[in-house]
Amino acid sequence: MNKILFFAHLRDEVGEESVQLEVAGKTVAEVKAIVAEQYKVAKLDTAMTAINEEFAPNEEVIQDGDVIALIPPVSGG
Amino acid sequence: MNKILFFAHLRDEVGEESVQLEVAGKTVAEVKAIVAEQYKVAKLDTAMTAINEEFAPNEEVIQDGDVIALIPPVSGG
Amino acid sequence: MYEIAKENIDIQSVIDKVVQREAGAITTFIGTVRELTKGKKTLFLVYEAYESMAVKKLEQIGTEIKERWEGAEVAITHRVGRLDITDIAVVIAVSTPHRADAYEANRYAIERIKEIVPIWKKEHWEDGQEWIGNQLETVSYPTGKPEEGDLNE
Amino acid sequence: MYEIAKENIDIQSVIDKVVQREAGAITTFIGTVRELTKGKKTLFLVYEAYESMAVKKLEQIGTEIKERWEGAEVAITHRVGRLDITDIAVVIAVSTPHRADAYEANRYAIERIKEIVPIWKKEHWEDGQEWIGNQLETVSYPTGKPEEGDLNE
Repeated sequence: MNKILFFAHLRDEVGEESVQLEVAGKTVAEVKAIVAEQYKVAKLDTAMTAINEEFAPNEEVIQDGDVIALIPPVSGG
Repeated sequence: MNKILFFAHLRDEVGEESVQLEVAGKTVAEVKAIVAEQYKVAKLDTAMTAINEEFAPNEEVIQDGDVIALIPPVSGG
Repeated sequence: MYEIAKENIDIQSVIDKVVQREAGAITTFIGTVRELTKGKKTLFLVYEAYESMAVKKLEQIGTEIKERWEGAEVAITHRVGRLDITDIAVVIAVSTPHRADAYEANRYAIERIKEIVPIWKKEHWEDGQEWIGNQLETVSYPTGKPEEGDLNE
Repeated sequence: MYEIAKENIDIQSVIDKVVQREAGAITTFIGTVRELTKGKKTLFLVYEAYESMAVKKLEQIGTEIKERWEGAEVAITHRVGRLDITDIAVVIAVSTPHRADAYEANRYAIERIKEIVPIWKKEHWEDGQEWIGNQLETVSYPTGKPEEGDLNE
């Protein structure tokens, strides 16, 4: 299983801080598509993705147990 | 009369914080020459001059009562 | 050296972390909550962070700075939670042997924070609220949800 | 807003002077006494000022900044007397609505201080002492007295 974390406006839209999904073997891009479909969030094109707290490209393949974070454009500072 | 102030290495050379000189009517350049001669300080070419706490050019004429400061290149900050 | 803070940031304590005998210059950047942005009056802000990752990314920025500016020391603390006008959102302290580096390295730190550190701010006004969309303050989600136009940029 | 201090400078108190609701950024520059300059070990420094004029020149720098960077607030405190390694010689705080200005205006302040503010530093080493000759640290008087070569530069 994989934990998917949501932040900022994505959290507001999903209504959850995190969900559990079985996405091992899928790419980051595929996970984004699944999340967009399953939780009715608007396109995730501008969101970056982190796997285990490190930014990951759309082609990267998820391993079982990986923690995935969907990261909207940041606005700290 | 005019009060002449010395700072940093000029103060060390003259051995005084200030002296009284009668220099009304003379230019800044003339005052520098008088000081260099009278107090045996090495050339004052790199020193700036302030009259009454404002930088003054070499041609400016001293008025009676003006306070004159000889200001070596500064090194604050 | 790199922290996410839930309470007021004490500036001096961030500066203290970068004091070094080899440093002639310390610069700090203090990001504060501004009342007016493009003529609109902010009531307060809420900052949210992906904390564990945010700390790692702040560390990464520190490492990048030390590689680029020799002898630099860096400390960064970023606030989360609710902040009122003039409250401190972030403090960046950089010490270097020479002053030009201290300015440049500090500036680099704030620009990188706005690029890679997972922290988000939600602005609250009298007539609404929104998550601010990116570090350059050019993209925002006015309704609290992104709209087509925003996301296609 | 502009002071010559005979005791330790409290950084926070300088920053407090420039806090404003319109500011999103505050930068500070803290000049500290560095142990090594060009490989030579400094024991301590003594700063001397033409105090009344120095305060006026700091005020002038503040005025110049406000003319160039809209909405800027500026506070500067410069120390005089004996300073040990890591002691603070100067604190410059600048607040502006936007961050780029806060860095640029602050940098401008320190460069101007080194040009026009009548303050001098004397470095003390194990084997001697000298008045440092100018703000760019290119001219100095190694014997405590200027020599022909120095003054003809």
